[in-house]
Amino acid sequence: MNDLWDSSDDISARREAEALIIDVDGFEGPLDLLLTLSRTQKVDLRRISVLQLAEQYLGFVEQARQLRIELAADYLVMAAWLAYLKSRLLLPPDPAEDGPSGEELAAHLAFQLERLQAMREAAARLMGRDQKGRDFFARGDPTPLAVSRKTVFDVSLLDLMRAYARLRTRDEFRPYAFDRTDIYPLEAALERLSRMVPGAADWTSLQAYLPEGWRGAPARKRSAVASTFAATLELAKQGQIELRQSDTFAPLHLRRRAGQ
Amino acid sequence: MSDPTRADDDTPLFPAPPMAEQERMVEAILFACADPLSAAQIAARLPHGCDVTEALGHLRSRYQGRGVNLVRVGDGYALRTAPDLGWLMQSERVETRKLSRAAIETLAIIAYHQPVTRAEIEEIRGVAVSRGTIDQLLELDWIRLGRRRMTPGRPVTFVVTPEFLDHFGLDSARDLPGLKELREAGLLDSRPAPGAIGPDEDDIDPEGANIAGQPELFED
Amino acid sequence: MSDPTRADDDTPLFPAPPMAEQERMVEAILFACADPLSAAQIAARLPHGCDVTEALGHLRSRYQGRGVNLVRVGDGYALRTAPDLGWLMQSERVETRKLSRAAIETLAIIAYHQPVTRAEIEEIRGVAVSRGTIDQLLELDWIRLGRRRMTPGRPVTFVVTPEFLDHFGLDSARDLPGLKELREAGLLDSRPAPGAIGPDEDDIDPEGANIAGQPELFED
Repeated sequence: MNDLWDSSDDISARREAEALIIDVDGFEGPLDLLLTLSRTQKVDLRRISVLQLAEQYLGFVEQARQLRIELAADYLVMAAWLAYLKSRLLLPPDPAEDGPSGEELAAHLAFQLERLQAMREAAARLMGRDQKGRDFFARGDPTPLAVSRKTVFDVSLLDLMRAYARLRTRDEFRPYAFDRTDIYPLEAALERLSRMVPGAADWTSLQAYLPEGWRGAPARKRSAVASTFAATLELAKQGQIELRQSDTFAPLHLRRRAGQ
Repeated sequence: MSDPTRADDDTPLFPAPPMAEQERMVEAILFACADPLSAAQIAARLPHGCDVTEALGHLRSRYQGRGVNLVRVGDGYALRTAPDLGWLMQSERVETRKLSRAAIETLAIIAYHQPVTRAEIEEIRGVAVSRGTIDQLLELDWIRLGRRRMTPGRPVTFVVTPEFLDHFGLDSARDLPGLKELREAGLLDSRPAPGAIGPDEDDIDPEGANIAGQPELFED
Repeated sequence: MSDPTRADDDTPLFPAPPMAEQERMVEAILFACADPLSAAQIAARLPHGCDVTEALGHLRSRYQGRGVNLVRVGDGYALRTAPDLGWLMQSERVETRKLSRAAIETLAIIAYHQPVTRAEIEEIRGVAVSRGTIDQLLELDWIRLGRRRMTPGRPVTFVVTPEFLDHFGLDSARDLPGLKELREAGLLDSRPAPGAIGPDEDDIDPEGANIAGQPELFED
């Protein structure tokens, strides 16, 4: 009975080995290949014979070479490393040589294989879990969150007061002369004086020609004097009147030009 | 008489699941499905022998008064958020913008001079007031129409609203500071023109009277 | 101490709605949303003073054993159909692109070893990780970039996302199947090859801390 099972195992093992060769492209690197080879030992990965595994791997590479199967470089690097490991495991340790022992290297390889195997199982368990959209489902018709836009205007009481203040004092910035009530315009003086010239046969003080209401308050009088004086200059230039002043700052006199 | 909502149970291979289980199934289907399903469509998904109508009835009462309800949509059924909770699915995105200078000035004039006509606003601003500016202020609920003026053409007037007072933290429009106070607060950088007889108080006071004698401002 | 799941109720303007009403509201919000929402996100939509944690607790028991369940996903909550009823939703099934063996293994390594660098993934698998594999996982939104390692070259690390947890129905990365056993067996240790200069030793946190103390996984 046992023999029967053993022989069938042999067959499946041989088949597996053949499959390994043919499917070499299907391996995810030398570690994956090593993991697959380690299964033929049919022991827990913790009790695996790394030496045997190294031999299996080297045998595989040799077979591949005979079948003229091109192996990727990393498979060959692994083969070289395993050959070295094998020698470290078989030969008595060289006291002169530094570095890790063969056993340490072997233990690490076993750890790597076990870890890879563990990750593979974890991946399988993960994928075996209930998955969203396959085994459980989210709401099929989610209500999108309605976003309403609200505009808030950033305006403070201060802004409001400033705006009002700006408006109410805008006139104060304007240089409009006619807003000022104490100005006697040149045009008015000229017009008034022109009207009075025909009656001015004798020398008369400029003061006499100042308009009513502009002779009292100093500001008003100043303005009236200035405008009237300017008007006399203009009329003198036109040849309508003559001007006379006896001394600097003395009163100014005017009369109609003789012959006019 | 065949009932399309009932899978044919003449010769059931397996007994139908218990009603509680049928209810769970209908619940899951309606939850996951994007569209309302008719009773027949639900039945088609359930094991044979299920009574969709009964399961729907149980489900409907189970969701009665909950945040989610079982509703009939056309000849289908669907789970929907309870109508009174629709506001939870709203989010407001607040955007802060500056108010245009024209709008601020117009608003200020209305606040200080209310009730004020458009023509009066234009006279104070010295430029025309665009319809858009008034509309914007109306929309913000900061101004509203006041009484018509008893003058030729009976122009409408504008007054500020309680919302305006609320926004600007005022108890009443009377609380708005006068020009004199603005000046004292350094908000006016210009000095009064030489010779000008302090127009401030004169200007402001009548407005104060306007507001005081304007009962319509806070009506309704 | 502020509890982000509780709207601040120091000086509530209005009393919080009754708990039954809060539960309805949370139910409606979770029902409307396809993605998990954190307690804080839910609280943000509720009136002030609501106790989201308590409402979620009530809701969870209410949906216990129903066709739809309240599940925890990372630090979020979501309503999902009961896993045993998946077969009813054939037509809702989303066919995901079949993942390559490399992608599945890479995903598992990231989930169990996170945060993990590409070099570490390659060390575990014994083979180079193709750009396409990482891209595919990033595109599925199952992994994302974590913090850079504070080692020469400052390599980026990869961590899994809340979407990963949601997809695989995991409460948190701590609930990955077999995590405890793997850790106890030392299979999540970063064990440098003997003789190799191990720059990794210092910078890889003890793997317990990798996951439990991975704040970036659940941040924001």
